[in-house]
Amino acid sequence: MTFDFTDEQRALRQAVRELLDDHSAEPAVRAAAASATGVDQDLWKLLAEQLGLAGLVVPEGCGGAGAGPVELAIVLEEMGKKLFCGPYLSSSVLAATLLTELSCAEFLPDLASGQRTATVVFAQQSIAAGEGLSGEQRFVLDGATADLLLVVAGGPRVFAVDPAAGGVSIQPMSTVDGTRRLAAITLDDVPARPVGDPGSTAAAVDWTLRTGEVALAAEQAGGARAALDMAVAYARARFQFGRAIGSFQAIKHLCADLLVEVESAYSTAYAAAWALAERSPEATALAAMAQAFCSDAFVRVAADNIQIHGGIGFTWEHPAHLYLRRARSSAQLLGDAATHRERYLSAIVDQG
Amino acid sequence: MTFDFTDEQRALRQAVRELLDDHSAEPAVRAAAASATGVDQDLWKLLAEQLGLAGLVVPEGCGGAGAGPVELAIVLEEMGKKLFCGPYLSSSVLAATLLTELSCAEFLPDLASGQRTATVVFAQQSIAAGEGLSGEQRFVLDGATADLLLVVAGGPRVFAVDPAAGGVSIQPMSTVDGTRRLAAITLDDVPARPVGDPGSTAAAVDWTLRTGEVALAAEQAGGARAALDMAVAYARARFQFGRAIGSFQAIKHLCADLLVEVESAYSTAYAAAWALAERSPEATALAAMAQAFCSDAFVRVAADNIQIHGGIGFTWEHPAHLYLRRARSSAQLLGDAATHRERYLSAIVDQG
Amino acid sequence: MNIDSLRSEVRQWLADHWDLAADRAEWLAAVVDRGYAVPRWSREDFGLGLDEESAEAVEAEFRRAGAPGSGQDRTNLWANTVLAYGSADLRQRFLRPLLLGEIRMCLLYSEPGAGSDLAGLRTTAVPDGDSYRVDGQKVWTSNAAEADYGMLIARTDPEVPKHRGISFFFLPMDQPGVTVRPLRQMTGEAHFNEVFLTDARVPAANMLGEPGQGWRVLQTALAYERVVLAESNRGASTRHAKKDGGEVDLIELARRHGRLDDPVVRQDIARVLTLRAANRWNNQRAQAELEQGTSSSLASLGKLLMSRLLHETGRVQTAIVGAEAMLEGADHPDGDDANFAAMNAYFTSIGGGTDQIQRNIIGERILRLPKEPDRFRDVPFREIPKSG
Amino acid sequence: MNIDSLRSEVRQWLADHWDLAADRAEWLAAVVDRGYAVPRWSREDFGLGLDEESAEAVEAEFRRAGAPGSGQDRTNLWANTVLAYGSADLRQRFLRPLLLGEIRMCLLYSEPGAGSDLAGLRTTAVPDGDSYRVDGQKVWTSNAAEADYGMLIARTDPEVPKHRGISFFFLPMDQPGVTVRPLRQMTGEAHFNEVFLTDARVPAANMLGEPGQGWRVLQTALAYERVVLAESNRGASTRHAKKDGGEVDLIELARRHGRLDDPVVRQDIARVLTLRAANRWNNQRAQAELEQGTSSSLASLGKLLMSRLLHETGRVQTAIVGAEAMLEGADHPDGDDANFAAMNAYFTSIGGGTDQIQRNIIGERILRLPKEPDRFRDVPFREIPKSG
Repeated sequence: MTFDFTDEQRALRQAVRELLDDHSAEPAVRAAAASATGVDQDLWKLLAEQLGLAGLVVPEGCGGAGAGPVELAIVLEEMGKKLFCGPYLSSSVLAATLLTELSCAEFLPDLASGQRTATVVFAQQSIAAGEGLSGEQRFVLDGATADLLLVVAGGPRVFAVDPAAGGVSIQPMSTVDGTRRLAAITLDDVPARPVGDPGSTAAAVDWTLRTGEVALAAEQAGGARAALDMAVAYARARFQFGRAIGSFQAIKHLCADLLVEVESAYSTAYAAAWALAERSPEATALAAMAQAFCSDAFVRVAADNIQIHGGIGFTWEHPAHLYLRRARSSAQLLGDAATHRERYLSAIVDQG
Repeated sequence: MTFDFTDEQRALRQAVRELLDDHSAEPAVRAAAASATGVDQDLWKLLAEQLGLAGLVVPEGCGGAGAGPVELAIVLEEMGKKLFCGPYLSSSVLAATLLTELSCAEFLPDLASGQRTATVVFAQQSIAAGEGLSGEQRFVLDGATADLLLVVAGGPRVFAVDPAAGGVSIQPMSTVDGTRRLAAITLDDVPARPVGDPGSTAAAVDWTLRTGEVALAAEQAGGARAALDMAVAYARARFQFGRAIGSFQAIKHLCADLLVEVESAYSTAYAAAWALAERSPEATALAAMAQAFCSDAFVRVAADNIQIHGGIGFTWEHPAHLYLRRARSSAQLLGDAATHRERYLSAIVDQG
Repeated sequence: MNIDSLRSEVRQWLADHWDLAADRAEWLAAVVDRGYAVPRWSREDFGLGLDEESAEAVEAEFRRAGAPGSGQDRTNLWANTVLAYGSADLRQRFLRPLLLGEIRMCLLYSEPGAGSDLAGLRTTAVPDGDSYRVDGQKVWTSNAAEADYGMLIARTDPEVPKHRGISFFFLPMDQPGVTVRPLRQMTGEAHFNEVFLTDARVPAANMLGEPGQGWRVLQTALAYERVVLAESNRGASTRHAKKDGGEVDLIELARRHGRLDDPVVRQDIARVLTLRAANRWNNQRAQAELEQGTSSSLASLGKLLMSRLLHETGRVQTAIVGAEAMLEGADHPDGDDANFAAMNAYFTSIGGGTDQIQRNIIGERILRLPKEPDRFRDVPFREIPKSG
Repeated sequence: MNIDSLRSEVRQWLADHWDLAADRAEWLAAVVDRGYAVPRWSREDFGLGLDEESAEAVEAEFRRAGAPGSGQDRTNLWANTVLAYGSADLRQRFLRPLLLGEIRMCLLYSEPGAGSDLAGLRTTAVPDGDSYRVDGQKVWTSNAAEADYGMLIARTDPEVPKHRGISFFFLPMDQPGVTVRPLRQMTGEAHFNEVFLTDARVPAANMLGEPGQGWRVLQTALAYERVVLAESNRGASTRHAKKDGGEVDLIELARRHGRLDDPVVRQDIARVLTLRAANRWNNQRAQAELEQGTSSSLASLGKLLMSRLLHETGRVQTAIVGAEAMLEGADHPDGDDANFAAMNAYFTSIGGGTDQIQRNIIGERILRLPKEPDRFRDVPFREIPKSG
């Protein structure tokens, strides 16, 4: 692992950054967060059509860019910095990876173009595979806006479900983070089409989750970086007692400690991304490690950012709490940090 | 609980403090720590004969002062501040409490006068009760200097064992804290006399352990207080960059946080002592809570004291490490903090 | 009169007059007229001139009966400030109505640019005939919309060092120069306001203390405010009131979420419960020390420990509820509570002096560590660097 | 010459000359004479005048062959300092012997009163004929007893601000005015010394740079020292060397003590292993950035993270071994290790700049937060307040 990016990867980062600087500034994020769907449709279009990001990891044969986990981490990191609002993680990461791993070409072109979005319903425990699917699954990412549900039922087997089909009931859940939407999905004997080869499904689902963990870790690392940048900028500009508050050790030393968190989060996220890209045997352990570390790091930095801001940071009008909400929600999205730490340790103990 | 001391209790504290100020200053502590036995015999004599402290909790009928856990906490807190070296916890707290609870008058007068010392060998797991005792127990507090071993064997039953008896082998263990001595004791079919009524032994042993936990917690609270006092005095006197280092927030804020630890350690220790004194149903839970909190607090304050001192605190010649050694050793003596926290939680969950 | 007969007298009076159904205004008037509202104050100022022990006995009887209105000589921040620094005229106009609760008040202290450094305030009060013209902005004001008057600190002299150019006023709130705007907190609640002062007016006669003496008046007012806070010792919010004195039952929460067997969660819970207990005992000790007249260093620690406790509680609630911590609203009360706890903890670690300022105070006042050198101690306010 | 032919040339030379059994002094002489010891330096100064890439190729060949002595233009702290600031005379006298390792050196920087504030040093050097008379005390000096010379910073002018009155010397150690006393660390080990300087003498010709320029010379020396540290990246102690690059195997330790099933311990271990990995990756990134010529902000973080990692490791080792943590000595290796780890962590969090100073540096140099105001920047050293 050299942590060294190719010119293409650098260009990708630059392009995403420019797009989001222009279109995912605070007012846009607040508008999306306050909207019914939580999605900034205009931005989604730009992202898909202008940069082709919706199909980033979709194979070229299916209309995508055929990129890998490192590119994904770059995009997610930049999205995390700007609190990007849209179904990227659900559709372009989880669903696209799952379909790709299942070698299922049917839906991928639509996902790659961004014309349709999908989400994965991880329901191995709650929904049994059969002719008609029945059961309930809560906390489905972007479940209320997806055009296609990929239900991972017990087995595991994956089924394509049309959210508009009879017997499908989708209830948006009220999330503390308006920029990240969840839904509770109930299936009542819903006709569903199996997707992919049963023999490869378990591995595909596993790989999809690992990819999601790394993508989310990168997003968290980006969010942590942005929150620290915000704190540092304020510590330079805010004067009390005739001095910038960042000249006081209480603030300065806190920022220094947070920088260690932020840089380490970045390292763990990209180390895991490279491991995934190389399909290294360490990938599972490192994805869990990164997810645990980045969850804690983002929550800590976003929280301390509020403390550094003092009163103004405690107001609704200030963006600091948007990052804390995102951090808290991200820290639970794929399981909490303690769970991932335990998974990491189990993995390396098993490896011996 | 009012945390309000009687005049007698205040006078007791004052007397102990004066004695230890005169006789347990750093050179005396270092001498004892470097000695073969770890005991300052002259100080022990003064303590026993001048203040009658050896018999503090021994009933008046057996030559003691008949005092309770609060007085014990006062004495131990003062001893903790000065790193007192001697078999007080083993003999005057644990052994004296056990014999008192067992209503065993035989050995108590000698313990009360300080002429003999005893220790309790908690060997429920390792030594079976029988005609002759056999087994091994490590980490016996003051096991190499005690004149009498009170062996708590499985059952539990308590046996009085003469350390000079045939079949008794006592091996001093090399402790990281020279002021706190431990020994490994091996019994090979040693003739032993049962002590106390079997029916009351379990309760007596339990109460003895709770008393030990509270006494040790008070000692830790005192040690933490002394370590903080040392840090604050240094932070006032040490100048760097033309200023006392205590004027820098890095040091000042650390000291403030440590004061919270120190005051809270004191509160938990005395709350538990009062609960014990009142034989409150909460006593077991509070003793465990105090032992957990005071262990962590003393280790933290003693450790940060070294950091605050910088280079000089890292030297052998400076007393800071004596407190860290004591803190680390105390944190394990009756079980570690995590174990006590779990015991505390179990106790209150069981109570409902 | 000895304490026992005082006690019987008060008890008898309460028995004769107190009635749970009584009109509050009438009742308070009766208490004030009898002198029980402010028993420590002199008879000229509605009091009885009692010593501390006797006054405490009067208050105790009121507490026993569940009757309000006594002990305002300790707890009525507004009246105490007027008594300490108000002119004869101000005392005449304000004391009795304040004791009767007829005048509603708010605090106009903090500013967007003057939080930790309150003395760096920039709101100005410029003499203009018999009154002062006030311009500036205040923030974190509770009850601003309902208040009749605001206790205002404003700069009357920018040419002297910052602490010396401040004056203290009772500003009438119902005037065109005062605009109140609710301030929404990050939790979504709105307990506070911003107050914009644009050519607002306050009569010169409404100044407490002398011009430039406002910082000293403020210290007195703040001391009384701390007493009030200690009395109530409650958070800013009632939205999330919990049983057991507002503290969430973590054991019950863990049991409900099937996490009570998780050893990591158990350690977490035990830590929080220990901090809670330590905080309670520290406060008891502080109370005992105060009652013995020993000045208590423990009281200052309470806020810092409470801040830590609240943050830690929010963290552990989150760990227990897990995925539900992504949710808010009445349908997900445990998740909602966890989020509120985690976010609202900043109310304590920032409000009323940040943890950082609190550590300065503890380090300097209790541990006697030296202050940081202040380059601007003797510099005119006008010349002190300020935020861009 | 292109890189490939340079590479072959060096490889051939090594094949012809390098022999594991060779006498070290003779070997070094051959390397120095050939110019491979300091390939980046000019030919006048024992070098080859190579650019960075070529020099790196020379070093790489030496590494491949396992032959020592090359790359001293990066790693020989002493020789680099002499080259940068020494007079022609000093370079003549010292460069070659230093490259050959014939002169043993030590550092005379820190003082009991000048730790974090190194520029506050009080050792004086007063001109006296052709030499300076040196009085004072130094501390934390490794190899003081064996050294021929010490790199000394001493105050030559107390009448100017502190950074400007310091000069830098090569002090002969073998003289009556120099007394070396071993300094025992809290761990019981003694890797360092105190050095007492009482009427010690150093020739004026042994000054590096000009009088009063010593602080600048020191910065150069410290920069080279950091390179050396980064090269070795090892703790001060070899007593407790662990397998796997000196890192204790916590999983194996937990297994041995029957604690590998404890969920709390597992969380602890996972946290430490994560910090270790993060630190390793951060260092890789720093290395990569340095190689690309980007100045790396990550390098500064390493020491702070290492400090946290070492303290945390000591804590977790202690949690795992439990009661055995009360013991030390060879009979209880795991307890002994845990204690040593917990105590020796202070070597990193204090030595070479405390964590607190490190946070200042990170805050100011990387995050560009403003420095604390320094009242004494322009004050003569004599007038700066000092410890009683």
